[in-house]
Amino acid sequence: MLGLSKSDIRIFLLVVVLTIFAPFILNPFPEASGLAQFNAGYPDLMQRFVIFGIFAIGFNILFGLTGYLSFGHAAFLGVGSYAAIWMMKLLTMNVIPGIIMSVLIAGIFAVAVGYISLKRTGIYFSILTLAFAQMSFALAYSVLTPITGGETGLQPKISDPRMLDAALASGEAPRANLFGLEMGTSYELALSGWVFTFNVGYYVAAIVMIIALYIAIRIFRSPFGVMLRAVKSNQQRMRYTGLNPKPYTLAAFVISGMYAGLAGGLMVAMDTQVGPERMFWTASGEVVLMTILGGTGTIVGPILGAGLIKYMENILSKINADILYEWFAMLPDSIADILVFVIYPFIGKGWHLTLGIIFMCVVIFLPGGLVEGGQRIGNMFGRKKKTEGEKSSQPAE
Amino acid sequence: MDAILLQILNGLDKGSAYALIALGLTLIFGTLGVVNFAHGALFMVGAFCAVTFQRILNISFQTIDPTKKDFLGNPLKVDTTYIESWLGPNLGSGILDWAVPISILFAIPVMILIGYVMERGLIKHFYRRPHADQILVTFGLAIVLQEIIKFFYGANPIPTPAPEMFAGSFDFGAAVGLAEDTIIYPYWRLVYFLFSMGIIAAVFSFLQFTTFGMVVRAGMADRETVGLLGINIDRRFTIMFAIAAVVAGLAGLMYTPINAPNYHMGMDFLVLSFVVVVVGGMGSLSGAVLAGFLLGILESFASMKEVIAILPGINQIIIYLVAIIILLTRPRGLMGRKGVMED
Amino acid sequence: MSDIKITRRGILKGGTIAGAGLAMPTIFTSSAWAGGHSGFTNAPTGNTVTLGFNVPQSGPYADEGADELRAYQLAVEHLNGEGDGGMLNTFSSKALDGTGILGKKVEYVTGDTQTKSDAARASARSMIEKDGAIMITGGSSSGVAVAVQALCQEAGVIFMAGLTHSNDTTGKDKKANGFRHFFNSYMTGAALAPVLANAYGNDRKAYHLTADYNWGYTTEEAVKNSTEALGWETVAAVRTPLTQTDFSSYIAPVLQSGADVLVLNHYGGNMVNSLTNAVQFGLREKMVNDKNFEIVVPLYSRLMAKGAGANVKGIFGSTNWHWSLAQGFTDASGKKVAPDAASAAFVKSFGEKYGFPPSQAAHTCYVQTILYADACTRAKSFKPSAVGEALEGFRFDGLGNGPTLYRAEDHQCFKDVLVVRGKENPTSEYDLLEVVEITPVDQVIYDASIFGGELGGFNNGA
Amino acid sequence: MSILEIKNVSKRFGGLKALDDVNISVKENTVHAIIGPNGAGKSTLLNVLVGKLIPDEGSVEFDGNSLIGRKPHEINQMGVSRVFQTPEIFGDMTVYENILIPLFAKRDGAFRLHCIEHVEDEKDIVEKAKKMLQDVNMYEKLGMRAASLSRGDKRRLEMAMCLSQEPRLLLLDEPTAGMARADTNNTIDLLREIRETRDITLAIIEHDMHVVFSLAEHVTVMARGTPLVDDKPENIKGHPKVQEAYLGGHKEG
Repeated sequence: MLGLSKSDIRIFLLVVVLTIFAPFILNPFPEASGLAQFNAGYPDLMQRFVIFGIFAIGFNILFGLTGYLSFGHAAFLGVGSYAAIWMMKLLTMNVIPGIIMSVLIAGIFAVAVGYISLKRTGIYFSILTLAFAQMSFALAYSVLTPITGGETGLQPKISDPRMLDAALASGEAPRANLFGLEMGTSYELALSGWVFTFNVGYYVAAIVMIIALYIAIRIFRSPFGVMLRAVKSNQQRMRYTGLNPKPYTLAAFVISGMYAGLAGGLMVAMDTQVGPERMFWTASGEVVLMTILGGTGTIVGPILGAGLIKYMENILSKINADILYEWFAMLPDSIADILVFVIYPFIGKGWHLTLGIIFMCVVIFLPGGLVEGGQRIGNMFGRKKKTEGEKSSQPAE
Repeated sequence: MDAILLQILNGLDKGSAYALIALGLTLIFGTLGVVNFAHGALFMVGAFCAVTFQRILNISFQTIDPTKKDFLGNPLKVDTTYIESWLGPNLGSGILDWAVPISILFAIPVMILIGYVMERGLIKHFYRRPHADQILVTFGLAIVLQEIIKFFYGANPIPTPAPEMFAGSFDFGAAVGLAEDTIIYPYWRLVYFLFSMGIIAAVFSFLQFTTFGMVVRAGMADRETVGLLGINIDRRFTIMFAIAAVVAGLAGLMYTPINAPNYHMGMDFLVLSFVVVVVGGMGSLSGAVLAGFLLGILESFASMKEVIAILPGINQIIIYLVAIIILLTRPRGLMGRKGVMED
Repeated sequence: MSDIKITRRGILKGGTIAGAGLAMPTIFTSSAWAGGHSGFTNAPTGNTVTLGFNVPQSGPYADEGADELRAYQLAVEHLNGEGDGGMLNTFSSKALDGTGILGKKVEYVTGDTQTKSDAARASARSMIEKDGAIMITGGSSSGVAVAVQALCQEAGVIFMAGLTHSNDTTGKDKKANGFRHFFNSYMTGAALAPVLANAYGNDRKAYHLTADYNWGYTTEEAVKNSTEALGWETVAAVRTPLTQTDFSSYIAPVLQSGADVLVLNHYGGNMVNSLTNAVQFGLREKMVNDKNFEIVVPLYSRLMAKGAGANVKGIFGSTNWHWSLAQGFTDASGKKVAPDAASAAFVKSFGEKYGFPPSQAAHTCYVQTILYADACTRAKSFKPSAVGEALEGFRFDGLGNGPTLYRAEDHQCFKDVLVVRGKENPTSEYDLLEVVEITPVDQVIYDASIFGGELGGFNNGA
Repeated sequence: MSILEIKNVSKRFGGLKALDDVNISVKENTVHAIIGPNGAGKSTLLNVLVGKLIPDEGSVEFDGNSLIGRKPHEINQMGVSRVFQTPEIFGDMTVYENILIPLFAKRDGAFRLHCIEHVEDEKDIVEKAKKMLQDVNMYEKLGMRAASLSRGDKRRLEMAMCLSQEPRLLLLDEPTAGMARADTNNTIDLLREIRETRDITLAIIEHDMHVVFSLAEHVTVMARGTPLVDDKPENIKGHPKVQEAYLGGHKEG
């Protein structure tokens, strides 16, 4: 089906189903309960899950397949974002031109950066990409302020030209839309204690992610994908087999740069603002961590990694001491105090600490990332099926 | 001319900090083949050794001074440190004044312990794992160390001044016969420069002239062969890790009077120190030192207003620009060895 | 299938409706965070109202964020009638009565801006979308303020800016739904220059080091213009990277340039480091042009001054508010200024709760919350347009800065500006600055149009 | 008809003359062995042939086309394959994928952005790969990770990879180095079979005289960067110059 093997199609359909029903799955707790704090089914976070999923899927095409560790991928995300916001300012608030332009511009930028950086391998390559990204960040923050808006970034303004759009009614602000369907529009469904939100922007981004994932799977399973893995495995043998590794790695670099640009464009489409710190090295580091955390070189791993990090950042950081006391309200005060004292350093402003501990635990106990964790659980329940076709790629008989 | 001389001096000082951090990082890279993203955190922990020591010295008791009022209008509580009350105001405040240099004695065992525990407890298990895993685990560790410090000391910078004796600056210009105040340099920065020179010299001579150092150098070149000779290279590498931790820690500790330490100072230095190490060339100690000074001096030049006027923004990107140029002209950095961290 | 209800989070959170059975989805096509029947985003329908406190909890400004959060919690207590009431007792408007806002108990949610505009917007959006926050406030940098303000405009909620000092926030990036109590770069320049001229004379040569981003630019411009108007000369203005930690190479050439004043247009960590470095170089002991070399830090923050330690002694700067107003002081001309009752009330309730005096960030956040609540009460509505109109042109007193105007044209507060100096003999770790002058509001006011930008109309989200 | 013409090739490394005026002609569809003691320049010569090194002077022609200045992958695309001393395979990929790669390289050239088609949809390539694996008796191992194969299997895999490209010239760098006698004999049989069943020229660099004399139709003896003798194997055995070269240098083989 769809030109995919059985195991791939299972994973793919699983992702599709999870994505479609995400508003339900991410909101497991009734609205009024104390655990509602852990609900993640609101538009912004759902959008971020899929957008960073795209970013990580793209990064994995480069890192997972060829083994080239880019430490500057956030630059492409940032460049894509700037391209998209300028399209919105100049042409139209319809997201399509912005997204297309973000992919194109990021691709062109990736050709330039990749062409130079790929002259080196290993850590030398990583530092070259890092250097390009840091230069982009520093310049966008300071001397390029006329183009990038500097520290305060860019947002659509009422006074922007928007040549293709009809003039706004007075009092109306420019909003990102898809042929008139606004990204911010939400449908809500209340079922007894639960409220589920279906957001247009999320579904637009989700469809893009599903397409992006589908393309990524096709790339993974294509002869091109095999060649990229050959780059990682043995470049010497590759050359003596009549293959030129350079264009392969450059192509992978550009494709993954375009994925990053796509993610950047979508970020602008969902939330019309760009700031330069989107290109800072920590943002590049984040996508590396997402990929490794989920499982390098696996198909769904990067999406899981992206989801986990964004969940921590957005949910854990919002829990404060008052909320803890609310949870433990039924306990005697002294016990509640102790519990709060123990838990408090790990939540709210301490969410970084929890993140650090999770990084360490995953890499120590699950060397293959979250995907390996999933496989182990799968095996525990006696399922012989390989959840991830990657490590045991068999020819379909 | 004066201006250029001044910036060279500046660059040497800046470079000595870079070189010191890069030296420790390279020791770990070169000996253990581990990409240690927690190295910046070690630098930070070293700085907080000084802060902690200062805090310990400043443990005090409170007396109430009814003549003054606190912010709520109540009588002011005045803190007097035990040290001052025990040793008298002269000796006591003298010790407090010298808290940063004295804390070296406190920091060395702490850093050795941290280095030892880190290597035995964690890093050891990652020698044969991919670099990506090493990055993830050491980055996680760096975050944890950082957050622990933040939990106890907050996010704000904490002032840790140098001893009174080193306050102010030395007039180089006058010393070499130029006009007064053309080339001035803070005393503590000179101390830092000499201190790092001392550390660098100590590490080099340790590796060069002791049998221990020879084995480690041999191990850096070819780990397996040395292992076959029946030498317990693992134990030596543990010691090397502890040494690298001490170097990083002392670099951070001595840096505290220059910039007040805060919990994320390690991350601020991390990227830069990686750039320095790579520009110097993987696995080359002298390369790391050389690159540290080179980048320090170039950064200083780029910050001159005459240079910025010609190339706006150059001060923002100089380090990275130089890194790119060097890596493109010299494939393995200034003095890198072939095959180290190239795959 | 009996009971078909369209519902918002607020209802369920408030607990008025237990179970609504299977509900039909409703389509809100016209706008983003529309609230259906109530006519504006997140209209509170239960007996509570939720405010969103969006402050930096990680990153370099985490301590400042923590102080803001303390002030917000205090404000919520006071609004709900707990505690001693703080500045509610001194506030000139008596609309608030300690029963929450419009009879609804005030609840709040918190988030971490990380001092990054992306993270700040994500956190603000989650407050609006998930928690049903009706107002967002907080922040510790202008980049974040501008980003979140634009978001609130789009979403149709009110944004009450926290600490943001750039002219842009109520200048070229102003938005109808955004309001700022804090002062700005322009006011700093206007207030500081006369004091500087008074203390250091009119023929000074200034050397500026400026953080290379928007806030730095506006501050540099403001200080430059106001000092030059008083006869100073600007020798050079050098931009320093945001990520710079060691400023030695920028400071070393200052003496050679012939300048006799160094202006550090830096904030936060940059300020601590550049000031520490400058003092290390012994600049303040030097004589240039037969004058004592001086250093100026246009925007002071007490929390950050703490990081610079003894280096701040004797150095001039400006601040939005300082707790020592509560005790009165003697200004530069030797005039005794009486204690300010409002500041005293605030310091007292904050100090008794937390054990140390509030920072200017805490003050502005507290005041913004009170002002918002008061505006709702006076407007008898939570509707952003109604609240906004109640704030526009609002004149008030008794919140620590003396008589203040919320100007309608740009949603900027105009009030006296404090010029402060690092204290020579601090009595405690909080006692670092002394107020030397209260520059009257007439000296710092400017025409609303000079910074461009467009306020646009209020957005209610529906 | 000679397929490979090496004329006046010299190569220096600093002061060391690794190759000194080498002239060798390899005839089509023969087995040509190049032997010599350590340091005779055999490996340098091989590296010149595959494009890893560029000679200081002289020419190398393959089937009438110059190889000088061409990159390794271009030379491979012309029909020259190389087997390494220690097998170079794609260790962390499966045996099956190891065979696919050279097949794709043969068909699609040095680079093709062939990124949407599924590998399994390339019916003819898949078929060829499976047939090749059957030919070398490795079909049942096709799902194994190549790095986990035994050394002998790795060698066979590498050979199969090279042969799947149907090269006209196969360069072998000490194919039996470090092998036990039995394995060596198996390899000899394999090579003989290859030679007999295909249109192919084999150039073997070897230490082991047993291998050389069991296989080679023509032998070049090298010492100190120069060919000493160029003759049929039976004429080599007792050649005084060869004796001298081996006794004067290291006695090996």
